[in-house]
Amino acid sequence: MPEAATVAGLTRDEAKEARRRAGRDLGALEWAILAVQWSEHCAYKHSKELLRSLPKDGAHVMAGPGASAGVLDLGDGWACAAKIESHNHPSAVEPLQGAATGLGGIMRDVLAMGARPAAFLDALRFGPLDDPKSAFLARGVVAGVGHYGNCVGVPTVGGDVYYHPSYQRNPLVNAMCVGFLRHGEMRSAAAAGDGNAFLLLGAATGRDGIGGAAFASVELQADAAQDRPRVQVGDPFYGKLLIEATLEILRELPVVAIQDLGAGGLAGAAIEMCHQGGVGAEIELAAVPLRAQDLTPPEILLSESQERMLLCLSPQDIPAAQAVAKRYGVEAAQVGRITAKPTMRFLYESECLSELKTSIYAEAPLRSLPQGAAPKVAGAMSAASPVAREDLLRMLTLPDLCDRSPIYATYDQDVGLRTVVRPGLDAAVLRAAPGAPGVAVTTDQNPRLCAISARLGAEHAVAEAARNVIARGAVPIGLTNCLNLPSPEHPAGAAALRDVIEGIRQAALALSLPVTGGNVSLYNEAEAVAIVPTPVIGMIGLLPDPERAIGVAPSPPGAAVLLLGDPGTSLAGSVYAEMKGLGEAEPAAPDYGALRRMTALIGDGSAREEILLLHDLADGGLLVALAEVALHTGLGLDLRLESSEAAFLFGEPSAQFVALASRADAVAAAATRAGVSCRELGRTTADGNLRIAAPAGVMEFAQSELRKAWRREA
Amino acid sequence: MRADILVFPGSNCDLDTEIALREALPGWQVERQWHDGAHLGESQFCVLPGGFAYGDYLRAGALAARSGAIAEVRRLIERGGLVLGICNGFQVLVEAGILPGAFQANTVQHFVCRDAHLRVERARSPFLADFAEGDVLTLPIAHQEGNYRLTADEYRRLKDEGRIAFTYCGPHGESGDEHNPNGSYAGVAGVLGAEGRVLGMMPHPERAAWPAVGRKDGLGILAAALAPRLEGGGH
Amino acid sequence: MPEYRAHLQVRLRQGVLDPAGQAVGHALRDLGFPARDVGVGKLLELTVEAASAEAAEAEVRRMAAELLVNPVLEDYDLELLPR
Amino acid sequence: MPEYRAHLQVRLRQGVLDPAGQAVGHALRDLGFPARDVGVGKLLELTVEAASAEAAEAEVRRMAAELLVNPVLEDYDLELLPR
Ligand SMILES: Nc1ncnc2c1ncn2[C@@H]1O[C@H](COP(=O)(O)OP(=O)(O)O)[C@@H](O)[C@H]1O
Ligand SMILES: [Mg+2]
Repeated sequence: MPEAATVAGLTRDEAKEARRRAGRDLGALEWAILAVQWSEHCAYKHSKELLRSLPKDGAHVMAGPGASAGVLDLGDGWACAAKIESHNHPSAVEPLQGAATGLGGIMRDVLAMGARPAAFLDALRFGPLDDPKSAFLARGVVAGVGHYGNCVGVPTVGGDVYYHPSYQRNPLVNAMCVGFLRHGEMRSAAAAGDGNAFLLLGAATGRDGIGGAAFASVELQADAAQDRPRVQVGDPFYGKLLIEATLEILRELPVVAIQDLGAGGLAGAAIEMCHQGGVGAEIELAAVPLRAQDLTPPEILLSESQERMLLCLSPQDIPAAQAVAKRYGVEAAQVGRITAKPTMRFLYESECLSELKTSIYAEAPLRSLPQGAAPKVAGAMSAASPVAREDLLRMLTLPDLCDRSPIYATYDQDVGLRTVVRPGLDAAVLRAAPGAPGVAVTTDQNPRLCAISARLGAEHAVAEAARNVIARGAVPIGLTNCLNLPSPEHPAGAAALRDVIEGIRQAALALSLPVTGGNVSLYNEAEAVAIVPTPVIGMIGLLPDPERAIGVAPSPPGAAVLLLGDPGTSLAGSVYAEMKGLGEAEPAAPDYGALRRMTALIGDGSAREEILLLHDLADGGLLVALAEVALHTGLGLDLRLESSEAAFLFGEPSAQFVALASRADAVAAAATRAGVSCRELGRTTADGNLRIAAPAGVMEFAQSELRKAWRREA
Repeated sequence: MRADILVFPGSNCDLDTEIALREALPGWQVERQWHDGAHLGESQFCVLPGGFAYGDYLRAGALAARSGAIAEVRRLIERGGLVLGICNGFQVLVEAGILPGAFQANTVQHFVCRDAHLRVERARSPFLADFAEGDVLTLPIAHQEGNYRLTADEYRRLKDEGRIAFTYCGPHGESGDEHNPNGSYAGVAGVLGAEGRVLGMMPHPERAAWPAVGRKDGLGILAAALAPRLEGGGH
Repeated sequence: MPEYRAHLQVRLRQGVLDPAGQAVGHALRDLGFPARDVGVGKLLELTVEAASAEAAEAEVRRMAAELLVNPVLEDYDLELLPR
Repeated sequence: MPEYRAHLQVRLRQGVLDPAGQAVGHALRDLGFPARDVGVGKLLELTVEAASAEAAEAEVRRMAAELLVNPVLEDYDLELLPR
């Protein structure tokens, strides 16, 4: 068997199956393409079956799994495209370019739906920063997100970041892109029309990232440096030109289908487009504009050079498309034509190098998962000692809880004039256009919970993401996800894959949310350390009038402080339990009923009008949420709490919110109607200080003291 | 009356500027013009928007400053039209020699995006007509190379000529290094051309022309071109 | 026509603040390296066709004056090699 | 101890995309200059103390490996001059 196939991790059986389907042995070029198309990264060999169990239908769904990005209807003729994707292994090797090209890749997925990319979010996971290598990776990744996003002119409006030892050698970089489009502008990737042309639009092809998909489908080697020739470099300046050229061509011309070039390069895009449309194609490799003249045919086909799109359109429209491209200074070459016969013919100067049925490339044999269950964590927790005021201050300094502005202040959050609410607290808010509807968007996942139980962790990731958009007054209407997991070839990794998908399924069903797509990144282990299962959830919440989202108007002193939802009764899985070494126990599943009631409450106009700010309890529980409200608004809070129990103050319930309200009674009445419990805790004050009276005594914190801890200046 | 926005490859605040100008200049014709073949003959007001023209490769603004469209900008200035360079547009005007000084990377060596406070240093320019000297504005900044360099002599000369438009300050107008986000000489955030009809500024007024969400301090700057103030300046 | 490869070493002028150099210097010292007076400049390389070395040099100096170097902040050295 | 001035010329490795070089090349040609194969790299200069030229070179190469040069994307040439 040729080297290419073994290198890419095809098994003997897979190679045999390929020969059986072809009815002959394959040539070197065919093995090379197959190696990428049948890699885990492209073919979802381990996860495809399981992913089918996720709910995908919903009133707002216009495009779901299988499309380049999910599309949700926002009303008023507007829609939102969103997808999240990982770029973990490239970022481990070269953090800046790895993150930058991660953003570029996901941005082009959204562009391929016909949407204008409007925002990024970045979900990042690193090892603890006292390890210099982790600090280097974190710096590089954040610089890379800024480098690409700022220059390409798409704001980065949110994300999340956690530090956990399991990510030390295998950091995670998940990038989400959100775009907006009018209903009639939506495009698909299904090529069609015998004789139609394939137009390759974008950058000239170089020797970048060859074999990248295969690289993402194996465990990281200790010396990842040897994988260096595969590193891709993003050019956000060119990316910006590509956005404008693509959108203009889509606007002006009847483009039949479009997809971005990602894993598997030109071969991958052409194969997928043809397979979706049930057609074939002839691709002329000599027509591909090259950056380096000495590329071989397999290199031309498989190069993962960035900033390229493949379009299917009538040959008559090619000159007009090329004229648009020329104005923007991007390459546009006709590289092939569609054939009714569903085979992929690759030519070089008209000489046929290979002809093989499209489906052979596109339908990789699936692999079964080894049996096994996730290891159980011990269930006993020791009792908490009485809460001290230092507990809150210490908690605010923890890397997972402290101020995120040093990260997001290096990102352009505003470009595009769509950002109604910037990063800072919970979900960001975007408008599609002036006067148009908009969305609240967030990414979430909590490694602490996922380490205890992958399934519960996945459920809570969905719940947290839902809470974050609800906090903006938005109704969750769909989610996308990125499953970052260790090797599925080991029983524990296989169990984690099953568990996170089951967790998302449970949560999505309970909240009636469609899963509009996602991405699976397996083999996240390095030097024999597997990452904590990390199902990152990207949530979209609908806001018909985004300029009136909760949190847009400033909150004044004298507002009522309310607690909505049932208080915490357990410390299982909490930051507090970890900080105090109380042990690990499985937390309860999310209270989906309560989340639905909260959704109903913010949908009630009379309550919405009165709520000035809403912030959910997450890491750190009630006291941290209250401190965050004080830090975010600069206001003081003068409060009386009914309990001094650690579980009440620091427990992390799944459906609880702190609200600031202009009129407490109106909110309380609406809460009663919605079946949400509501407690009045006190008032906001002008002095900026947090004052909490509880049965065990009074705790007071000056704003400056909170701020110093939160900024880790202490 | 017509305002034009000059678009270079890599400009990325051009659409934003268009939205904001429509808000600030009701009734005006607002157009975006691609740099190649741009024509400002009918224009009273030209904005060079923010972004990364030509990727800001080599030096921020350097490549755009050599574009043919800059000759159109110079002609508009000669005719007495108004020119506003925002962020990258300011860098382009400086690289083109239309405004003095030079830019370096922020002293913090990374991109900075946040609200900044600006003190209005001078009110004798159409761009500042809505303000009084000493007014404090809140405008977002978003840049990597906003460290505006002047020599001490140049600074004094500009100051004497009343050409310092804005300096970075605290929320109450107080000066100090802690309020200077990028290391700019003397905290200068915006400078005027000799007649006060050219303004270059790093902060983004077009991002603060959105009253519905409480961002509005940029409107006055963008409204500089409102008809009455153009008297004698047009052609 | 003969071709020449031009190497321009572009440095900040004497007396101009070099925050990038300072940052690199700090980082080096944090790592325990005894480095001082760190400067960060640009290296520009390009190929020109010209009738002679003198003509090539004149051409590249025009490119430097018109675009490549910002005389307000930068100086440069030029080296020219026949190809 | 003697002092040395190190000059590092840092270039993108062969085959790595050089967006800056491409953009500058375009601009030069737009201005009518016959420039080709433009590359934009970095020039790093610093002073080290070391017992000998060999020791200084070893030290600077360590700095390059640990911080100054990104081996994934860049190559460099080192020149060392006694001060
Ligand atoms: N990696 C990141 N990139 C951009 N924004 C981030 C990132 N991490 C966190 N943020 C933003 O910082 C704010 C606080 O984050 P987090 O604590 O995770 O949210 P929450 O308020 O829901 O607990 C949010 O607005 C979030 O979007
Ligand atoms: Mg939250």
